Amino acid sequence: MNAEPGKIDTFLAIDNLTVEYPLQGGRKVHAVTDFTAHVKRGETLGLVGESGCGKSSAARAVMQLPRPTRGKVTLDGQDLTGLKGRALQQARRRFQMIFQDPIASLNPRMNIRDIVAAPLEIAGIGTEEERTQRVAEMLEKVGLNADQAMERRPHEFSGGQCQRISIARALILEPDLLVCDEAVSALDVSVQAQVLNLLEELKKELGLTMLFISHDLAVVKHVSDRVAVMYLGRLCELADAETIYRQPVHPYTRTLLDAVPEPDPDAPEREINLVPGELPSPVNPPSGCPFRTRCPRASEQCKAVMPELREITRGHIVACHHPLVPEAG
Amino acid sequence: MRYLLYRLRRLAIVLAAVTFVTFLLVNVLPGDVAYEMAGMDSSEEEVQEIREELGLDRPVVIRYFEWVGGVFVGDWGTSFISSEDVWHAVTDRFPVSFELMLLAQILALAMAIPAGMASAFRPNGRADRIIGALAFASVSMPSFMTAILLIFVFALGLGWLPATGYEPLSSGLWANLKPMILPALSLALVEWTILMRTLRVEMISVLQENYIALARAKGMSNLRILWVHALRPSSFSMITLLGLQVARLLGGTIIIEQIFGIPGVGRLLIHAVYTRDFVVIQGCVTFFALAFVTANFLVDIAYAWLDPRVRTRGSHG
Amino acid sequence: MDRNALAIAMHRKSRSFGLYFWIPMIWLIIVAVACVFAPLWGLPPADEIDWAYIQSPPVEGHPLGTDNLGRDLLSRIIYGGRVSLTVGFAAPFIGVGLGLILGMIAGYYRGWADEVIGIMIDAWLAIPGLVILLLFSVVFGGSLFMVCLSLGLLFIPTAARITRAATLNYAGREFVLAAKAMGASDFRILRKEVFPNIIWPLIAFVLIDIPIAIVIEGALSFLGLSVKAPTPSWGGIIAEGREVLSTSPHIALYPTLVMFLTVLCFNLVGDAIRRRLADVREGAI
Amino acid sequence: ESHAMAKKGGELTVAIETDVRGFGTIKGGVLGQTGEIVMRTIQEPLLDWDPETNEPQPLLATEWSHNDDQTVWTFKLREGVKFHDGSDFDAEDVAHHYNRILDPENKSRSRTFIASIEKVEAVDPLTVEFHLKHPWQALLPYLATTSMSGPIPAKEAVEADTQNRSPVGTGPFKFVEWASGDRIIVERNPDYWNADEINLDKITFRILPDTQTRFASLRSGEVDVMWTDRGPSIVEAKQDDKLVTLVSEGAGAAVNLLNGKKEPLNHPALRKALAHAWNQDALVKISWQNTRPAVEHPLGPVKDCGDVNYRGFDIAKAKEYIEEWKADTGNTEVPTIVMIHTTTPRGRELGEIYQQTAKAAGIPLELQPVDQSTLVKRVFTNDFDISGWRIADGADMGPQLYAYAMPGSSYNLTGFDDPKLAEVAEQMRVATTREERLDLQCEMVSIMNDDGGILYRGGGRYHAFTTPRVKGVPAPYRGAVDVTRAWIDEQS
Amino acid sequence: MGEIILDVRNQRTAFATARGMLNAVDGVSFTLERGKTLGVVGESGSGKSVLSRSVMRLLPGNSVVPSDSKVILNGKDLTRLSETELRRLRGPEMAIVFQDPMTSLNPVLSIGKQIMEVLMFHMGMKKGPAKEKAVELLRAVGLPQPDVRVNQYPHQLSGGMRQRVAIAIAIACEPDLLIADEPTTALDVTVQAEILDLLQRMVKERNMAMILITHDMGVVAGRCDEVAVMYAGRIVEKAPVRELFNNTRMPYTAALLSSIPKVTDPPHRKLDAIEGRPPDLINPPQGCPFAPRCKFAGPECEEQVPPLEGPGAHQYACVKPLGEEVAA
Ligand SMILES: Nc1ncnc2c1ncn2[C@@H]1O[C@H](COP(=O)(O)OP(=O)(O)OP(=O)(O)O)[C@@H](O)[C@H]1O
Ligand SMILES: Nc1ncnc2c1ncn2[C@@H]1O[C@H](COP(=O)(O)OP(=O)(O)OP(=O)(O)O)[C@@H](O)[C@H]1O
Ligand SMILES: [Mg+2]
Ligand SMILES: [Mg+2]
Repeated sequence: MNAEPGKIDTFLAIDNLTVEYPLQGGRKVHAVTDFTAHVKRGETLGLVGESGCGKSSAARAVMQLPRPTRGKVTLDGQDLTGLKGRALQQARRRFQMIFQDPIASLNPRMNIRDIVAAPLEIAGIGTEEERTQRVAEMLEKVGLNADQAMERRPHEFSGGQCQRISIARALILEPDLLVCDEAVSALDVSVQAQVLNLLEELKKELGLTMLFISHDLAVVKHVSDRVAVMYLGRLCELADAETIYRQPVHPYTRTLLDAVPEPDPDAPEREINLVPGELPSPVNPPSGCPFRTRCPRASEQCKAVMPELREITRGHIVACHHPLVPEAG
Repeated sequence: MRYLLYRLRRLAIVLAAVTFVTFLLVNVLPGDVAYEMAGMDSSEEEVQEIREELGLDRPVVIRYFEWVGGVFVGDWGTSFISSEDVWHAVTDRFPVSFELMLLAQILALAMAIPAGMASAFRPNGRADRIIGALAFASVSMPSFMTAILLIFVFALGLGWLPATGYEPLSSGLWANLKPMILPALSLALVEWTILMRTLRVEMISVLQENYIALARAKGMSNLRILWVHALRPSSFSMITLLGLQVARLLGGTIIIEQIFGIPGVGRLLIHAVYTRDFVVIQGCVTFFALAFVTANFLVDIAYAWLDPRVRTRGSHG
Repeated sequence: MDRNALAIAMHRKSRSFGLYFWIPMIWLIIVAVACVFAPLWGLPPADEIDWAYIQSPPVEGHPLGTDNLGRDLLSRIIYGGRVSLTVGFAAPFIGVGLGLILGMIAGYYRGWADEVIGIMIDAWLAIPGLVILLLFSVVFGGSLFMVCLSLGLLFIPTAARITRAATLNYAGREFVLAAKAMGASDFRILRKEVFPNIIWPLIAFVLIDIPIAIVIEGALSFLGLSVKAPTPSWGGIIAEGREVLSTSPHIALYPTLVMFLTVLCFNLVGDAIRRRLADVREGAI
Repeated sequence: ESHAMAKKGGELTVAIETDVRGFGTIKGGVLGQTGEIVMRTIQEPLLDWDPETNEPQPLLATEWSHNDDQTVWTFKLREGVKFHDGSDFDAEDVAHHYNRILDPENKSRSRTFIASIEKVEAVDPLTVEFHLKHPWQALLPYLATTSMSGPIPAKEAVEADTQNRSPVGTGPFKFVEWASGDRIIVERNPDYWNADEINLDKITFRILPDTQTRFASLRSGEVDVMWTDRGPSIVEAKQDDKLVTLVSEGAGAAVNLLNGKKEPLNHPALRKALAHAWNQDALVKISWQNTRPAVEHPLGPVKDCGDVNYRGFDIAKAKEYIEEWKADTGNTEVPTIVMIHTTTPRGRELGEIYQQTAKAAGIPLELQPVDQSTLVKRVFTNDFDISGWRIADGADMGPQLYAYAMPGSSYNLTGFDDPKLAEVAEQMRVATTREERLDLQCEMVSIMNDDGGILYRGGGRYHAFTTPRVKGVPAPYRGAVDVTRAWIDEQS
Repeated sequence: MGEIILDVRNQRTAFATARGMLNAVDGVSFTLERGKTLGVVGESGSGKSVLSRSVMRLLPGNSVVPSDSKVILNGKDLTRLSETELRRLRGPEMAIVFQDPMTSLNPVLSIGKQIMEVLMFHMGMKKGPAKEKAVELLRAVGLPQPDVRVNQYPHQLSGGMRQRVAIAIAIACEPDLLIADEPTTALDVTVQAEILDLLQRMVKERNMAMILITHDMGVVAGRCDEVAVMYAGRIVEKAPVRELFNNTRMPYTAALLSSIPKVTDPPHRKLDAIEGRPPDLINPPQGCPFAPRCKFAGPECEEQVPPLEGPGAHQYACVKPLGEEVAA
């Protein structure tokens, strides 16, 4: 890899992550292929891409749920992919996850206290009372009234409140890394804003490092320091948030951005530059560049050679043979 | 294809397991066929001799493998009691039981499908409640009582149908069907309920699907929506159940055949159990298992027919 | 706005326990009390022959008459109910208990455990239930415990399948994934995350099975393969009564009626509870 | 109804209780009442037995004589009789049949009872000689039996090993088809030596094990003839004026065996107590609904034995014997005695009734339902205290009584060990007149009754029912219904 | 003024639930002209879908609609028609496209059958011509290889293709009114753009009227003539699209707009979240339903439900509309 940001302050290193799911008949779904990204302590890395491009698979591989097929995940110098049994269980305290469906990620049969206290209980921390105390603090921190919430069950809460509970549960062990897989996608805009604000606050307060996954470019931009764009299991482009939105160099990133409808009737009409056709299947990804089948700039080279990741400006990584040259000015 | 091979391999293992378990079970039955064969008027020594002659004194596992070996060359053994060839004994009677079960299933389906649809159309409506009450009443009656009542009413009382008996198909279709109606009905009256309720539950949820709303929005009539749009996607659980029910029906036929004097495998089996006729028990159970396994294989095929998602699997990534 | 009130009322009715629940429940309570406290009613012993009244229709001292052997029919029905109710409750619980364990293992661990359990279940299903019962009762026959156990075994496959499907469903849910992410052990996940969720469909299943177990026990008695003489059981009394159906119809009729009503009531009550459970499961209540 | 009125033609359906195991002399084992009904139509024995006069009649044998010490009997066979396969019936067939049964190697289940025959010789095609070990009055009755040893099969079919499932005989009907568990069909044998007497074209025997089913079939007209021994059905059928009832008396008895070879019933006082605690009348009334007689011996109506020491139901006496037992053994409590019975309703009833009466006498009985084959095994292996049992009906009860009574006989199930009894039994066996033989049988029964090891629970009486259109069916003889001469009268 | 195709007057739809009556749509009125698109936006549960189904008269059994609600389509009052008469209108006069393309097609019928069915029922076509027409329709909605696809089943198509099929079904009988209920919510942004373009093209080409339901302000901004904002079962603001965005009067609309993260915003900007959550429709608060969450609410807001009114085409239901406090 020629693109390796300064190693010293890398907190989470994802190297050549590959996730494959076996199918019947010996075929495989290539959900994630050779994904590499390094995240600094306290930084938020956004991950965007269309449905099925492997975002969740990548997130779960980072969480070791299950372990990736290949590749390495290093958290604060500790190689997670190498850990086993109790060691992994111990290490899990340091990285936690929030899921997409706020209701489904809470056990409907448990009350809120037990849900939020579960990580403490599993880790064997504190007495019953101490745990309850911690839970109460945590609930208050995510903006819920602990007295009212503790004994109730998840279905008595709205989606936004459930997501707050999830966040409380994820943060109760004071992890260093928080992986959010579509954490706000299921929420209404008004509530989504509440949760996004909460995440931002907590991140600052607790010094969290985050991997933030969403298909919504605007949301990702809102919380991320840097953004990675995925297509068909591969990384296309990675740069800091400002840059990638202002000046995308991968044709796919460009298309995505153009397709976002803006809540402004006076916004100029934008053409989406896509060769019509279907999203290829991750079972048989196209040869060469995976995007070439829909890319208006595709050439013979794209068909033959898989583009390497390269750093075109400092910290701006792209995998494309024909990147959009940044316009002057 | 690969899936088919997997299924077949699994079927083979299941059959092996079934036959072995039965073999074991049958061999721990107290009392033994040697006494049955020797009869009341023979001595203990004579019995022992018979036992040796039949090879009953050798280890079960060895006898099992001998039996399996025999089955593969078409030798299912010979009844200890009637010295009838087991393959013939079972295949003679199986079609009778099969016809009974098939008829029962058809009757049960004929009751369950319209009733289930009527119920699901307006859950908790009047039709649903009436059908529900009928359904509960009919499962609450053990099939042997239903059978006795049916005989009393339709055979002895009204004289519409024969009380008992069996006519082979060679005597004509109606002659064959006539004595089968009451027994099949006794079985169906118990079976239809669970089919109906399964269909009802699944159809209620299917009727809430978007594609049903779309069909309504297209202006399709209720009848067409129920039959064309909702029935097929609602019948998967019911079809699975049809397969599973084969096991229950096979059990049910044992009593029903007894009451209606139908010469099916059920009667053969119960007689064999009473007389410790190992080979026949073994043959019957093997056949039952084969029937069950085949029925469930057919269910798989029915799935493919009902659900294009299964049918066209593989034709698309 | 009449219609609204009506609509609400109808909706309420379908959600709360109405007459459809309470009338059958009352019958079941009567039957249960009658059976459980049978020795308190001063009935003649169920096996005592009244030589003066053989196959008698209802007379003084025998409110429901006597059976073939001149035993008090009421007493026999009540004592018979003890057998039916015991089997009706014990068998499904045994079956569901065992099925639960198998199903959870298969559904949670998948892979070869699933395969092996699947084959066991298929094989067990492929032997018709009555055949299993027949063989069991001939081998071990006679005791109430064995009847419960062998009948219970019949419920394993379905219970295991239901459990497996439910486990599969819940094991893929995000809250299970969340528990894994917290480092929870498999045992904890099964016990705390999966079990509380799948127990409801299984309870619903037990409710369906109670009447079924009663009916099957009846069939076994009918074939003379249930509890041993002189312990009465409903199916047994019916089988005996069947012989004299045209001369003394009451002998078969009363137990049939009691059995029918009881099974029907179990079905109705079970259904009502199941609806409630469905509400609970949907989180509506 | 005389045969003059008989109408030719027609088909008859007969309901039988169980499937036949087979018709082969060796493989088929014991025919049973059901098998005999079918067998009668296909094969014939040498002699016919007239139930009225209780004398033998010619059938395949036309005349017979014996030497002075009654050890060699010579039979002349009927001329021109052919088997269904066309072969001639001759002395060879008879000799082959009997010698096969008598050969111990073949383990024929009929051997025990005719073991007094030493050998059978064909003198010429129409003459056959029976050589006996000793004078034996039971020979003629046994030659007339329609159970397995009586009817003569074709030697060729026996040797070809086809006799068991497609029997060939000389009988009025030819075997057509046997659908196991369902039906056996026979059709008229046009070449029958007495073809004039045969009216029906075809008989279908339908196998309907369940009594209610059989009965329902008879009432709804699907079958024309049925046999049953179930009390309630008999009572009901007798009351039904749309059915014709046929009754006959027979020998044999249903019994309870008390195991005198084993604690605690090896004590005679306890056996006697149990004998007095047994209420035959109640069982006959309740279980048989008086469709069978209560009996004091199994010899049937052919003999009035007078007083045979029968121990009747008498709780007081039972209690006396218990006291005697207690005094004798020093025990204060009667131990629980296990009674095995079959899982059938009849078996259950038997146990339940005995349990109640024994309880009244202070004897605790525990019931253990087992199925038929377990019961047989346990009785033979001495693993029981009390068990239900049956002494089969026979044209002559001698051989059975002998087997039950002799010490050392495998059939001495109750453990009789009385030298007097053994002596009488030996005398009975070689008695030279029927009268003497029967007297000795009565004497045997008295000794056995006094011991209390065998308790009767109903003697032999047989019921069969037909629809009114069926004519020419005699009362069932020893349980077997003879439909060979039946005819159909559609007018009634 | 174009020809008025749809006139909804005081539509109220309530559901009988265990807890009581739930007023999902509460007095909604609007008109729609031929060739125009009305955007309906609102948060989840605000009654958008119920409104669309009320217009189609496709309501579930536990719904209650008072008799003073009227839906007039092409001059016919749908509330007065029998089920059979309605059935004849569904398809030829009004059609709907549902939100989730994955579940709105019948999985066991080929897509050809599902299109032909409408043609055969409403247009009395025979099988052959119906099939030809189906292929033609599939081509019109931009489905590649329509003659092959026509025999395929929904699971063999991607989400975007399924939505195209749903649109083909909707336009098969050339309806006058097309309702698209969140047609792109389940789709990726690139596909969303294509589908919206397609819908827009169809409406233009066939001169239909369309109601485009969405929760995405961005979607309505580009593609509607007029926008109605729903909150708690009511329309709280309705205006021509530019007017609505540029001159927002209703505080709810404004709050909604500002709580949306935008790609043009800088990262880590704090969003203006609306605190609290939408009201319980069974026990709605007194007065303006938005009042409990509204920054500007005063005691007068709780007095009564403000009616939807305003000058000209811009109407709003607020007693303290934005842009007026300065004047006051
Ligand atoms: N357990 C699995 N077995 C087989 N294939 C899987 C499995 N999980 C995911 N996939 C496939 O892997 C690919 C990537 O899936 P993934 O869930 O990571 O995508 P995603 O980007 O998160 O999509 P979405 O936005 O829809 O959540 C998809 O094609 C998906 O179908
Ligand atoms: N059949 C029904 N029974 C009871 N309540 C219902 C029913 N259908 C809808 N509702 C309720 O009506 C209200 C409006 O629902 P509706 O589906 O119209 O919302 P929506 O605006 O379309 O939301 P979304 O954006 O989630 O589709 C909701 O509170 C919903 O719970
Ligand atoms: Mg995902
Ligand atoms: Mg909606």
